[in-house]
Amino acid sequence: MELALEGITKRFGSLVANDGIDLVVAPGEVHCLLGENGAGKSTLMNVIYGLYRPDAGRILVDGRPLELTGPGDAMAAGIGMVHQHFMLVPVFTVAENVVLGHEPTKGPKGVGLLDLAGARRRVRELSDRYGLAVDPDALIEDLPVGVQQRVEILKALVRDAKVLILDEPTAVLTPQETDELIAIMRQLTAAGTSIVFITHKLREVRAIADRITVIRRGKVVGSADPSAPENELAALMVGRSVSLGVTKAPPKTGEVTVRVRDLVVRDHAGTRVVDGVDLDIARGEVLAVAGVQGNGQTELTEAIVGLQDAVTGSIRLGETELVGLRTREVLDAGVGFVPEDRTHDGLVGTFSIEENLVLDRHRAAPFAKGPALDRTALRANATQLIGDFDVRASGPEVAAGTLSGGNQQKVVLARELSRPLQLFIASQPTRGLDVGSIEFVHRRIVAERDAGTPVLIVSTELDEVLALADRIAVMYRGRVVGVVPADRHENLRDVLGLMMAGVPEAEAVAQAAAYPSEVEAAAADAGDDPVVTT
Amino acid sequence: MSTSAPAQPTAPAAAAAPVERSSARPVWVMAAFAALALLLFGGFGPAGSSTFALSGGGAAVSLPDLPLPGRPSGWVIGLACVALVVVVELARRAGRPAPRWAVPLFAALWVVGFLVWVVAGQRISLVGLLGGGLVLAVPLVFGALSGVVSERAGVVNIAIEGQLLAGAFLSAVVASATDSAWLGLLAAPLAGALVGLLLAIFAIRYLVDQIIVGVVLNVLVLGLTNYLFSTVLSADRSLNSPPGLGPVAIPLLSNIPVLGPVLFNQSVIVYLMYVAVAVVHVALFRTRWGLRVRAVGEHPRAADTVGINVNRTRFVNVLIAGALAGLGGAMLTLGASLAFGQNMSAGKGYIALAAMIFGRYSPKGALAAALLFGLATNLQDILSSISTPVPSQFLLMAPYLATVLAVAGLVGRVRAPAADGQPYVKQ
Amino acid sequence: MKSWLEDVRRSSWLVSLLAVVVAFVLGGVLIALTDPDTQAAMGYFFARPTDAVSAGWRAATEAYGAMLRGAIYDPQAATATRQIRPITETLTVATPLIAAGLGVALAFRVGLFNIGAQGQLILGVILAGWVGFRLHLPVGIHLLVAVLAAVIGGALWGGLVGVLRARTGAPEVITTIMLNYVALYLLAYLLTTGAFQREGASNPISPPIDDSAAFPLLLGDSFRLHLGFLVVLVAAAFVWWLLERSTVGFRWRAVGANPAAARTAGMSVSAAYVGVMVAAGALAGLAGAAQLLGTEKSLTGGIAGSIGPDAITVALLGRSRPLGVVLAGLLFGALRAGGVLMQAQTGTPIDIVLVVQSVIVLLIAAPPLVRSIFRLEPRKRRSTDSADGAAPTAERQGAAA
Amino acid sequence: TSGEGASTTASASGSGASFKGCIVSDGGGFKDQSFNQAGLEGLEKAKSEDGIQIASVESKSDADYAPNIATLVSQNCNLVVASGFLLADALGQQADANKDTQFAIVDSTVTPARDNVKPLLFDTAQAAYLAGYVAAGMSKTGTVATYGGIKIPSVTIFMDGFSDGVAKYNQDKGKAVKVLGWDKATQDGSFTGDFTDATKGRNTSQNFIDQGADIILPVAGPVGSGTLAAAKAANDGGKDVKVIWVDSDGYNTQPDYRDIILTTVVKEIGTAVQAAVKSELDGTFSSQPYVGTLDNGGVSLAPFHDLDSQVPQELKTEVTALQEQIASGAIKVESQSTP
Ligand SMILES: Nc1ncnc2c1ncn2[C@@H]1O[C@H](COP(=O)(O)OP(=O)(O)OP(=O)(O)O)[C@@H](O)[C@H]1O
Ligand SMILES: Nc1ncnc2c1ncn2[C@@H]1O[C@H](COP(=O)(O)OP(=O)(O)OP(=O)(O)O)[C@@H](O)[C@H]1O
Ligand SMILES: [Mg+2]
Ligand SMILES: [Mg+2]
Repeated sequence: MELALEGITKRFGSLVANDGIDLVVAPGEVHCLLGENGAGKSTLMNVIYGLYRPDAGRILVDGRPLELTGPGDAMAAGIGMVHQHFMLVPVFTVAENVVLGHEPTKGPKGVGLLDLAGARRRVRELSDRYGLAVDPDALIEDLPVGVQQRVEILKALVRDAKVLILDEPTAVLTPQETDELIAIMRQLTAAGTSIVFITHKLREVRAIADRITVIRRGKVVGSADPSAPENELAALMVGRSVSLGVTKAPPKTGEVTVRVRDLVVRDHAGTRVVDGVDLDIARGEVLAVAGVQGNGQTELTEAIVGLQDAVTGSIRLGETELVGLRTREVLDAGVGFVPEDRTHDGLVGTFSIEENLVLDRHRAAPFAKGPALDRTALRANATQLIGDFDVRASGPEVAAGTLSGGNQQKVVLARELSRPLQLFIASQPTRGLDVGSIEFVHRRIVAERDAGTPVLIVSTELDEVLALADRIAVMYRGRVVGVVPADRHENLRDVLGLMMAGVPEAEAVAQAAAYPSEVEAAAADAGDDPVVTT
Repeated sequence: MSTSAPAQPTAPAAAAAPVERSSARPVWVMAAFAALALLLFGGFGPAGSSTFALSGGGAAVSLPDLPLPGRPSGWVIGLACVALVVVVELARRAGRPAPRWAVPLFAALWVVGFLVWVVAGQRISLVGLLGGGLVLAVPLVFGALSGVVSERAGVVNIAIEGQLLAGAFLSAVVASATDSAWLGLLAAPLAGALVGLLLAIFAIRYLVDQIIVGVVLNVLVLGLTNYLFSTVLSADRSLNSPPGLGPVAIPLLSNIPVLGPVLFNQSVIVYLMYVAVAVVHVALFRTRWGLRVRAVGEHPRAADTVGINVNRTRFVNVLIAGALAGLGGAMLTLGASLAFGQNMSAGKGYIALAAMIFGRYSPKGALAAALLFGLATNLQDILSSISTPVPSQFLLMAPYLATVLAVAGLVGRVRAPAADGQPYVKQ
Repeated sequence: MKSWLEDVRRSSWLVSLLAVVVAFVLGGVLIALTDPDTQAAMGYFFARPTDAVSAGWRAATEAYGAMLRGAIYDPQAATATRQIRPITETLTVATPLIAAGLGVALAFRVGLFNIGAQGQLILGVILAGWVGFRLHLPVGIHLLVAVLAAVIGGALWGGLVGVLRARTGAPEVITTIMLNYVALYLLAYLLTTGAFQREGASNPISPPIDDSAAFPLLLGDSFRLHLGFLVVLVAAAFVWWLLERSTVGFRWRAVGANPAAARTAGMSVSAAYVGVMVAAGALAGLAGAAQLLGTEKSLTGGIAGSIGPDAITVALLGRSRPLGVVLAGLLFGALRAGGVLMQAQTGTPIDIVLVVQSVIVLLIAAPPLVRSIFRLEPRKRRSTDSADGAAPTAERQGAAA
Repeated sequence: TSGEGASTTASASGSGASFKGCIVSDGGGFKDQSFNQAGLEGLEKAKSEDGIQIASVESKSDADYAPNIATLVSQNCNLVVASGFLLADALGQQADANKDTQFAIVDSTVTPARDNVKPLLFDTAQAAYLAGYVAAGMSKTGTVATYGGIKIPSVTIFMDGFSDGVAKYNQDKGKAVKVLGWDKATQDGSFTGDFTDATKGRNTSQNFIDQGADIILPVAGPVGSGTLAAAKAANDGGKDVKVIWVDSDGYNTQPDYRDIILTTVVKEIGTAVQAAVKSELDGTFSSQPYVGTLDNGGVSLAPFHDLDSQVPQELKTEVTALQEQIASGAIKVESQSTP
């Protein structure tokens, strides 16, 4: 099946997310869509999938125009989509999720009794055929992200999708899991399915793509061959030549002031989500925690700042024991914390910038005068920080929720970095930011390190970890698999990837040498060292 | 409704293994109740025996009275309760789930012990107690079902109260005007659905906060029905003297001792209630429709991406919910052969809401919770006609206190549908 | 204050006004349709439709005219005192509505749906009543202690809800509804006990409170308006300061808007829930004080009337802003006070007030509907607008952890 | 609608065209087919007979009493009638503040007594005593029942008289007819909690029937219609339950239930209200309480109407004799609540 887009335009208010986009997806090809954050990739896919109504343009399937009133029509036309944020009902089983909207029924007509046995059979069948290894009776909320993604693929397969859209499927996978996904994609294209594959990661593109289209600010800015050099692709994406990587001086490591010992965090069900972690951080160094999302990194940082309830073990900050303190006391002890989800945990969206900038400091002078807030002090503080951190906003009284992601992140950073710190923790500091903002944030973090503050970074993006870290701790299932200095291995990326799957360092080194990652290999073939982070 | 907040699933950690370790709190509550049973029913148990009349209500088979000796029964029941606490605690220590029968049995025993204690040497009719409790529960069950149907689809239904009241009003007027209780019965769900329609329009179409719409609709229906009662219905009394739907004995079934007259010699509306509970249960958990409804209530965007029209599903469900509650309203008028009276629902909609949450958003649970309310209310009424050790105000309070205890931990955290109360906006 | 003026300028003011107009028109139609003269004229509507229309018009305008006179100023009354009595009645009736409405509004702002004003008020009057008729304290002190007792009673009852929510996650919608009933039956029980029942009475009524425990009348014996009104206005100002200018209020608003972010910034969500419910209960208790120490003077089972439920609509109409609540309370007070005269003069049942009230709140909550009725241009929404809503926004987002 | 044409249409000729009689209800409202309605009907009768103007206001809650009375005073009412015991406190305050308006209150005195307040009281225990005697004589099951709306003297006085009447029957005949729902000694029993919710009345009555009661006296205004419904349903199921109505003769106010209303404990509220209006018109108004008794006809036992044939002649004779004894004072019916 051939899918063609002609002049697709989609606006959100005054924002033009897609601007006259033309695109052809040929049968059986893997068509890569490249673009930085906010370029309009997801929007375009949502249009193809019938979730958004385009303001102009049309969609052609095998040359015939396709009228979409909703995803139902798209699915009927053979278009399937795996969303960037999974569209699975957590309390349903795999089988229920797979058949939802497409349910086999039994019994008298019109009653619509569910045929769950039939659904399970079908899931097992497809799962076996493509080697997906999914248990139809498992509850989604109990499944790891990688498996959830395969459930999403099953959802498309069970509907006989001829075109499968994968929106940033690898963002949540280890390099090894990415290899598995690529194998599955190969099987699908071999069976005649075309795939639209969205990613920011250039080396994946080169491993699998048959064709590449680059989108910038809602427009198609070019297409490229998989063999094109990465610098060229990156420049196409961003619209200017990009500096790859952060320049930073070697660390001037001081004494160790942060000591985590035998830290255990239990979740509400009593599971040890952080399971006996030991870590040291010295003044003036960046320790980065790498790992696939959901392996206890979030809980680790939250335990340090007192946001987790069931914590045992010890976290020493200089002489102070942090375990057992309340969040407020931890922050007062000089810990700065940038949470991973800025809109959920970092900002009060309806509050103004100036209010957000004192969220954790409003109790004390100069912001409090007795029981009252000092509005003048708030304003002065905001004016200062907005300048220092280059926050693009029309004024300090603007609601933080209206800012773009990068500027929101700058507000959080400004708040956390604007007081003397003994420890700075940042989770996913650049998630969802564009290249310019990433540069800014990274420079700020490195500056804090250089000022002598111990820094703890958590990131699931290996590129970011490699760019910032002096040492790297890899977490897997709540444990630290190993701590690796940033300069120890040649093929650090491969080694870390294996460690993220739980393989101990020594073994990982051996394996990585024997079986270099396919994606890495593709990148290596092209002959340049890719460190583009977007 | 704000119940969504405590019930939000905490972020699903991928690494979380599905081993649930049950908390000790329910055991503590049970232990406290067991101790109370020993002390009150045993230690301070009544000297005489409490008599329960087993026949009555037109039972075909006449049974002898059942006398239970006060203090001895109290001791036996108290000790049995303690034994059950031990069973549950042992299971918890061993990491096994407690036997499924343990808690219900505990509750049943405790209730019997309480009955013996409170009836204290007097005689009450068991059939009357149960049958009356069932009748009182009917509007609550319909109301709670209404809540289940609506909230499972993600729309908070505070307007149950107004739906009950509207159902009661219109059923009485239509039945009176046409002199046909059956037409009245048909009108009741229409009235409820009309209130549901307003809820749907404001909550789904205009995205007004669902709780606000619900609360305000209740006021609106109260004001309208009061106003029409004082003007139109008072001017012409023939508009408010509905024929009733009296009890219909089901052959054979109604002859079963005790349960027969309680369950199978009731108004048609009671039988409709049985059907409604069963149908909603099956529809919600066994049919395509139910799967879609639950998906819409849990993760509307996911439902949307597989081609389910989220807002249409919600709209339809809110209408069905309104109709169900409206039918419950008919029980107040037609089912009881009563004329419509001002504020006839008298807060039952709010109790139904509690019953729904207490019953964990399931039809069966709602039924059980509503029956509990009905029985407690009827017990209070019966006890106030004989002299008892407890002031009637405290008996009246009991179901409400029980609900507070329940939502505060006895039944564990109630998990509301994840998208309950959140409007769904398509691009 | 300034932000409210902003709101008005950004034309939600116009929508509110139009909502009130539509509500009164609908109420008027209802009055007209149920008017016997109109109905008689309807019988020959197609022969002479003007009769029906003019009869309906007359019925509605007479009713509203009486309502207006009963709420503001009655030129038809015999004496000057009676002429101005309506406006004082409006203020008197509004007093407990404003106080309880402030309590509901305050909780809204922190993301809690407090349906429990009724129960909190009842606990307040129980304690205040006991102080009022069982303790005999000097003038001045007695009133102070009684008011304090009311405030404490409400605060305890509200605080209980806050503690349950904070500790166990028990949804406050359910616990407040349930505790309303518990309070009601508790009062009913107490009124049968020696400590509360009037000597020699066999019915549930308490002795009257001492004169020293009563709010002094502001305008002399001919009017019921009492000092409680001013106290409540002060309370409204205080609530405004608390929310908009104090550090506590800053935390409460943060918790209401985004509990997760508040927690991450070191604020205690539990403390906010407990604190705001204590404050909300205290305000409801103050409403009880106004009711018992200001107007009713003795405790009865029905002393709370419909203040609790009305407080919710007042808070919604006032968009959970203190000034808005004061204005909404005055409007509802006027409707109530005017409704009495309307009933006495034209026989229109006072229940029409409930209809008008609820339609106003519904329409104000759905500006697009009002705009489409009047074909107004939709105003450009700023994303901050979502914060205007009275509803607990955090609840909507389900952000509480 | 209620209180029609108060200020606008001065009706009829009559002497009272410039006189305005007004009434405030309690929570039951004027359509209660009972207590409040009877009061309003008294005024309406005065309107049609004496040509006075009238106005009426319903109360929805306890907080409404004072403003409602005050509003009527402002409306230049010459006589304001408060319908029910619950309004006593509010009425007292208004009476103090408005010395030149006359007030009357049904079922209550005001303490302290005021010159401009006339209590309209009824010794309903006397009539209820007869009803209790009849009920005991007519019960086939040996169990009768009564319940109230709210526990106030004007309600419990019925229940006291009723249970004394039953006791009298038991004593005279050596029987043991049981009374459910009221214990005169402890002054405690069944109350539905308000005068509005017929559902509760139905439920309570159903429970009485389940416990074997076959004659029920509801003292709860419109709530009593629940008793009628319960009794009818029980009779459809093969029982034989009868109801004794209160206030206005149920034979007239409840035409649908004539076959089960045995009799009514009549309380001539309307007549008393009308008389109060007359006295004010005549200028003979006094704050002297009016007390309705069997002797002055203010309370009575209504005829048995359609059920007359079912009542044994002997029982009728005994009741007539009792009535004379009570009227003459030979038998004293005592109640804590006797006015
Ligand atoms: N529902 C929406 N309403 C308003 N603006 C939107 C909406 N969805 C997306 N946008 C905006 O449209 C633009 C394109 O967004 P889109 O999600 O398509 O980007 P993307 O290319 O998928 O980026 P990413 O790599 O971050 O996923 C962004 O500026 C985004 O903020
Ligand atoms: N869901 C949404 N609804 C309304 N407006 C949105 C939404 N998402 C994004 N926007 C708006 O779209 C604009 C672009 O957002 P986006 O986050 O893509 O910015 P950006 O250009 O990527 O900036 P940054 O580099 O800071 O992330 C912003 O003005 C933002 O307010
Ligand atoms: Mg962006
Ligand atoms: Mg995207």
